[in-house]
Amino acid sequence: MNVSDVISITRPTPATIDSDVDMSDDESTQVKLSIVTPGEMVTDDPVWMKGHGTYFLEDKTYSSVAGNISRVNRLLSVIPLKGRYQPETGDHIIGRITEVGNKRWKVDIGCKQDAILMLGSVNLPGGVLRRKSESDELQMRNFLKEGDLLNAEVQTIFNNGIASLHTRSLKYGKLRNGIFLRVPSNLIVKSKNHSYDLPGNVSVILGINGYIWLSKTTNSSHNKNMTVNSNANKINASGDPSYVPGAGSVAITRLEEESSWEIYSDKNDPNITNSVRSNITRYNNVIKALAYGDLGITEQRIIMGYEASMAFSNVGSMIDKDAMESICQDVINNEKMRG
Amino acid sequence: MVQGPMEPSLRSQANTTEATIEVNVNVANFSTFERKKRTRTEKRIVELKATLEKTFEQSVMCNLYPRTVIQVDIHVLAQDGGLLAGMTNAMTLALIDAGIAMYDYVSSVSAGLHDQTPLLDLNSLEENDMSAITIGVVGKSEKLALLMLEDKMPLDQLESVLAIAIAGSHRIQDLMDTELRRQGNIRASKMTQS
Amino acid sequence: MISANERLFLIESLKNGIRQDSRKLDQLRETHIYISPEEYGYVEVSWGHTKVSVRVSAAIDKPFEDRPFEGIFSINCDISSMASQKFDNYKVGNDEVLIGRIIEKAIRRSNAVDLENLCIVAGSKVWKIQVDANFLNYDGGLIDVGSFAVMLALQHFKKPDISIEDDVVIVHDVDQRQPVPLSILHVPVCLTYSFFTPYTREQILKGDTEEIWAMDATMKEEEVRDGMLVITMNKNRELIQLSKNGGVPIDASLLVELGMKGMQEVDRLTDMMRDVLKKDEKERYERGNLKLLEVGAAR
Amino acid sequence: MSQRIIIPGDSLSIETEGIKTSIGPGIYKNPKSQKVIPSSAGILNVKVNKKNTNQVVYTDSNSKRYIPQANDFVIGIVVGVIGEQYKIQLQEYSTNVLLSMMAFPNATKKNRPNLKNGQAVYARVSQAIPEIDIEIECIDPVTGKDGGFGLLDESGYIFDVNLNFARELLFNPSNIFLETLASRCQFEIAIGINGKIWIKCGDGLKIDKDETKDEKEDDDEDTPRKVDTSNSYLKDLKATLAAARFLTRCQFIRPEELDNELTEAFRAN
Amino acid sequence: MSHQVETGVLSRSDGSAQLTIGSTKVITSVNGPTEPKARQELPNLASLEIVIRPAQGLPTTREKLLEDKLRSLLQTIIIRYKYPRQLIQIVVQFLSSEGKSNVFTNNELSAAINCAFYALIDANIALNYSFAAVSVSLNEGKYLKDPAWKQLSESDSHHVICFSIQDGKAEKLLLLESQGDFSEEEVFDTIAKSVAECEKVHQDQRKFIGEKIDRDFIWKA
Repeated sequence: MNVSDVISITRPTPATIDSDVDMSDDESTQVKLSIVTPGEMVTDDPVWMKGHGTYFLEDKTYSSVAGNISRVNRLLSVIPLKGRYQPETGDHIIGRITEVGNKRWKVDIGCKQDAILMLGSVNLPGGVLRRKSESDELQMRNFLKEGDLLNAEVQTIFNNGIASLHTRSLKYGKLRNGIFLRVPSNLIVKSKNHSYDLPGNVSVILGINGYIWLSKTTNSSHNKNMTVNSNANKINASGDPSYVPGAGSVAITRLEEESSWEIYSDKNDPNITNSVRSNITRYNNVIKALAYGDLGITEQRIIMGYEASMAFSNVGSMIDKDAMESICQDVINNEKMRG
Repeated sequence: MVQGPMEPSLRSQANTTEATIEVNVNVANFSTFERKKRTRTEKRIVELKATLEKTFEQSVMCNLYPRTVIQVDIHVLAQDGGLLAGMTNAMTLALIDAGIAMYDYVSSVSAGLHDQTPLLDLNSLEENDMSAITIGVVGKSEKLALLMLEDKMPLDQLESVLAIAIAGSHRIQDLMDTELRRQGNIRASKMTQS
Repeated sequence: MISANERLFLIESLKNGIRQDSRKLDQLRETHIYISPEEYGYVEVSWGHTKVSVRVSAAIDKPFEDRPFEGIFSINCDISSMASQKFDNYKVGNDEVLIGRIIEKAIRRSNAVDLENLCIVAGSKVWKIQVDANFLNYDGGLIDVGSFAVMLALQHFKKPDISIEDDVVIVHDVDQRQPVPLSILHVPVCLTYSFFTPYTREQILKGDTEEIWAMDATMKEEEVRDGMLVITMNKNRELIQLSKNGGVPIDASLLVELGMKGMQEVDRLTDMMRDVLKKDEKERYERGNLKLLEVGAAR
Repeated sequence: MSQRIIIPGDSLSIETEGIKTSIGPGIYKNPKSQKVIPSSAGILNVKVNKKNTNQVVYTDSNSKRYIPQANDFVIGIVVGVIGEQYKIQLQEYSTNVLLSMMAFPNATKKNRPNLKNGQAVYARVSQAIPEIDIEIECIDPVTGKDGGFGLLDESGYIFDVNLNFARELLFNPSNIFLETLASRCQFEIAIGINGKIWIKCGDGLKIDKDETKDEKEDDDEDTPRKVDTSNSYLKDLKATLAAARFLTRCQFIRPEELDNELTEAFRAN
Repeated sequence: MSHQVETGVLSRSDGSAQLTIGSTKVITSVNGPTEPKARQELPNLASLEIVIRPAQGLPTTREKLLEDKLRSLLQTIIIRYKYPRQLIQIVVQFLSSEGKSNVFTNNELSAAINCAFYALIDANIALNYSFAAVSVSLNEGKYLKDPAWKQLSESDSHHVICFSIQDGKAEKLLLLESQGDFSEEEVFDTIAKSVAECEKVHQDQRKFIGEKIDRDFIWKA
C-alpha cells in the first residue's frame, strides 16, 4: 500500500490541550494523517458508507481501530495495523486440527473462531468421485486427527463469521516433511500463488493467515515407498533449529497398498538429508528475522534473506537479535539496489 | 510501572452474542518494596480484575466478536502508585495494538489532594500519605467510565480534583495516541518499501 | 434472565421518572430496623424486601505483629443462596467479592472504628471485633443496606468492661459492670446510584445523551442497569469512597451533583441511626429500672 | 365440600377400594406400599362423581416454584437456542424447558419463527415427564392454529405472582380481581400458570412498527426503539404498571379491601 | 418455652421460615425444585444441598456435622423421587444461638429441624410425613425440655429426639442424638417422655399451618 494512496478526508483537528508539542516528530504530517486511532472522527460527510473498523452516529463516522483509512468507491473502512487474521473466501491458509467432530473437523487458522472443515470438503482415498459413507465418518480420525497440520483454501464464510475450508485440490492437504512457524498475518502479502520452491531443495507455503510451512521439496510422483517411522516422531511447531525430527531412527519400509492413503500418512520421508534439514531451519530463521523486522514476507525477500544469512555458518546463531537485524538490513539494502 | 499485557488472544467458545473479556491480573512478588506473596484470589486483585473487565466491556465493540473470548493478561512488574490507572492505560494500548475494535480510548490517571492542592499521578509514597482518586475517561469526553476513591476527601474539593484528573487523562490519551501513530507510521513505512 | 418486556418497561418508565414501586428516582425504600432487646450489637435491617442481619462480637486476641497497638477488626459478609439463588453457596462470585470489598473499604479502611482504642496490653492483648453480616433476602442494594446495618450494629455494640490487675485481664460480666461502647470515629454511609440508558453506545460516547439515574435500585432495576456508582460519605461532608466499576460512563458534573444531593440522604440516615439507638437506649434503661423496681418490690 | 386442612402424615380417610381414584397435586402414592398419602399441607379437596365410580383427590396449597404438568398454559422467556429448539425459562433458576421451532402454526423447516433471547411466549406444556426434558408448544394440537399461543409482544409488562393466585385468575372465571381491575381500565392479559402474568393496559408500550421492521433488517439489536412519547402513551404505561401493582397486592389482602387497593395502586403515579 | 414461628419471611426464596425457641433464633430458606449443577444431578431423584451457617463467625466443622445430621434426616422425609434431576437447596442461618463454645449443638439441631419443617411446608415440597424435634437435658434424672445453655452445661446428658408424626401421633423415631452420661433405662424413659413433647410441638405446627393457609388464601372470600 502506498502512502499516497491513502486519502485523508476532512478530519477536524482534535480539541486537544497541548498535544501539538508531541506531534512535532521528524516525520511528515501527511504520513501522520494516514493513521487514525479509535474514537477519532474520520469524516462527517454522510455520503460515505461505513465499512469495517468504523462506527457511526448520525452523519459522523468514527474509527474503531488504529489503522489506515481505505476507500473503495463509497465504502469507507479502516484497516487495522495489526490484528487477527480475517478469513476471506479463496484464501490459501494453513491450519491445525483442534477437534474432530460430527462430520467435521475444527481447524485453528489463527482467526477469532476456529474454522470448519467438512468431511465432504476433503479428498478421501479412493478417488474424487467416491461416495462418503458412514465408515468414513467413523474413521475421520484416521484421515486427520487433532494436532495435524494441513493447508487448505477458505471455501465460504458463514454468516456467523466462521470460515469453512476445503482441501479438494491436489495442492491442499495434510502437511509433512517439514516445519511449522507462525508470523503476524499482516506480514503475508496476498498474491496469486502461495507455495514456492526455494533454492536448497526447500518448499515454502505462506498461509495468508500467517502460518507458514517449510518442507523438503517433493518429487511430483507420489508412488514412492512409504515408510513407517517406529518412533513416530511427528514434526511439531517447534522453532528450535536444533530439533531435527526423526533423525537416525530405525525405519521399517512398508508398501502402502492404496496410493492415495498416502496423502493422509503421518510418516515423514526418511530420505531427508541433513543438508535439507539445515536449509529448512535456515529458512525458518530467515522468516523469523523478517518478521522480527516487521518486513512483509515475500518469496523474493525470503530468498534474499537466505542469501544474506549465508554469512552465518551456524544456523543457530541466527536467532541473535543482531543477526536478525543484519539480515533485515541486508534485505532492505538489496531491495534498494534493485530499486 | 506496568508492563503491557501479553498479546490478548481470542479463543472460541463462550457467549453467543458478544465477546467475553477475561482479564488476568498477576502482581509480581517483587513489584513492591517489600516482597509479599500475592495470590490471584486476593480480594483486592479480584476487584481490580472485575473493574477492568466491566470497564472495557463498554468500550470494546464486543458485539463484533460473538462466541469469542478476549483474554488479557496483565503482569504488574513494579508498582509505584497509580496501579489501576497504569493497568487501564496499558490495557487500552494492548487492545488497540491487537487490532480489536474499540469505540474510544479509555485513559486513566490518579489524582490526590494535598491540603488544598490537587496533585496528579501520585507515586506510592504520596498515595500512602494522601487520599487518591483514580478516574478513567472515555475518549476526549468528560464522561467517567471508572472511578475509584478509597480514602477520605472533602466533598467540596471533589470538583477541583476531578478537573485536574480529567485534564490529566486527556493528556495521557494524547501521549498514547502519539505513540500509536509513531509505531503505526514506522510499520506502515516498512510495509510500503517493497 | 429478565424478559425483554420487563427490561423495556422498566427503562421506559425510568426515563419518565416512574418506578415500579412508585418511588421517586432519588427516594430510598422504607427502612425497618429491629434491634435485639437483650444483646448488644445484633440488628436486623430491611429496606423494602432486602433484609440483612448483623452481629458484632468481641473477643480478646493477640494483635498482629506489625501493629501491636491496634485491635483487630474484621467484617465477614459472605452471601449464601438464602439471599438469592444467584449466589452460590460454595463459590464466591465476582459480585460477592465486590460487595464485600466496598463495604470493607467504606468501614474498615476508612477507620470508622478506632482500632487503637481496642488495645488492652500493647503487643499481647487486644480486642478482636468481628462483624458478621448475613444477607437474608436480596432485592437490590446489598451494599447500601449492608453497610447501614453494619454501622448501626457497631454503634449499638458494647463490649464487656475489663480491668487489669497484675497483668491479668479480668473481663467483667455485662450484668456486673456497665459494658463500654466502641469508639466510633465517624459514620460512613454508602449510597448506590444505578444508571440506565436506552441509548446505544455510539450515542453515549459521541452524542449528547443524558444518563438516567436512580437510587437504591431493586433487584429488577439492578438487572437492567447499565452501570452503578457507590458513593460513601459521612456527615462531615467527607467523601470516603467512590467506586464505579466500569459500566456506562457518566458525566463528571453529574458525579459532583449526585455527591451533593447524596449528602441529604447521608444526613437523614445518620440521624435515623442515632434516633433508633437513642430509643433503644431509653427502652433498655426503663426496662432496667423496672427490673430494679421489681427486685425492690420483692424485698 | 368442607374446608379441611391436611398436612403430611395425616391419613386421607377416603375410600379407595372399588372406586376409581385420580390423585391430583399434593397427593402421592407410595410405589412401595401402594398407600395414598398427602405430601403437602393444604386444603383437601375430594370430588366424587354422581355415580360414585370416580373420585378426584387433591390439595389446594400455595407455592412459588412451578413444577410443569402437561396441558398447563405457561409464559416462558427465551433464553437460548439448541439446534432446532428454543430453551425457555419458565421461572428463574428452574430447569429450562424446550420449545421446538416446529411447534408453531405453519412452521416448516424453511419458515421458522424468529425469536430473540429475552422475548416471551405463551405456550402449552405438551410433555411433562420429569425424568426427561419438558417440552412446550405454541400451537393448538387439535386445530393446528395458534389458539392464542405465541409471542407476547413487548408492549405488555410481565410480572410474577404466587402460583395459587395465578391458578385462581386462570381457572376461576368468576374471580373478582380482573373484574375490579376492568372497572378502572381496559386491559389485555395473559396468565401463565407458572406464576407469570403478561398485561397491557390500553396500548401498553407503543413501539413504532416501522422501526422494529428496520431493526430486523439491520439485525442490529442496539438500535433504539422509537417510542411514542405522547400523553396517551405515558398514561397507558402508568396504567399498566399500576395494574401489575394492583394484582400483586391482591394476593395479600381481603376481598373487601380490593377497591381501596385499586385506588391506591392507581393513585401512586 | 414456646415456639415463635413466621413463614414466608423471605421474598426471594421458594419457602422460608423463622423460628425462635428460647434464645435460639434461626431462619431457614428452601429453594426448589430447581436446576442442579451438573455434578449434583441425580438421574432419578432430587439432590439436596444443605448449608448451615452459624450466628457468629465462619462455618466450621461443627456446622458441617449439623448439615450431615440434617441431611440424613431430611433425605428420608422428602419424597425425592417426585423431583428427579432437580435440586432442593436448604439454607439454615442461625441468627442467635446461646452456645458460646463448640460443646453443645442440641438446641441448634432441634431448632434447625423444626424450622426446616416449616420452610419445607412453605415451599410446598412433597413430604412423606410431618416431623417434630425436641431438645432435652437430663440432670440427675430430671427431664428438662429446651434447656438453656446454663442448664445444658450443668446436665448429665442431653438428647435431641425427632419423631415422625402420623395423624397427629408420634409414630417413628427418626433421629436420636445423645451425649453425656446416662443409662439405657434413662434413654428409653426420655424417648417415651418426648413422644408427648413432640406431639405438643406438632399441635403448634398444625395450628400454625392452618393460619398460614388462611393467609395464603386471604383473597378468597
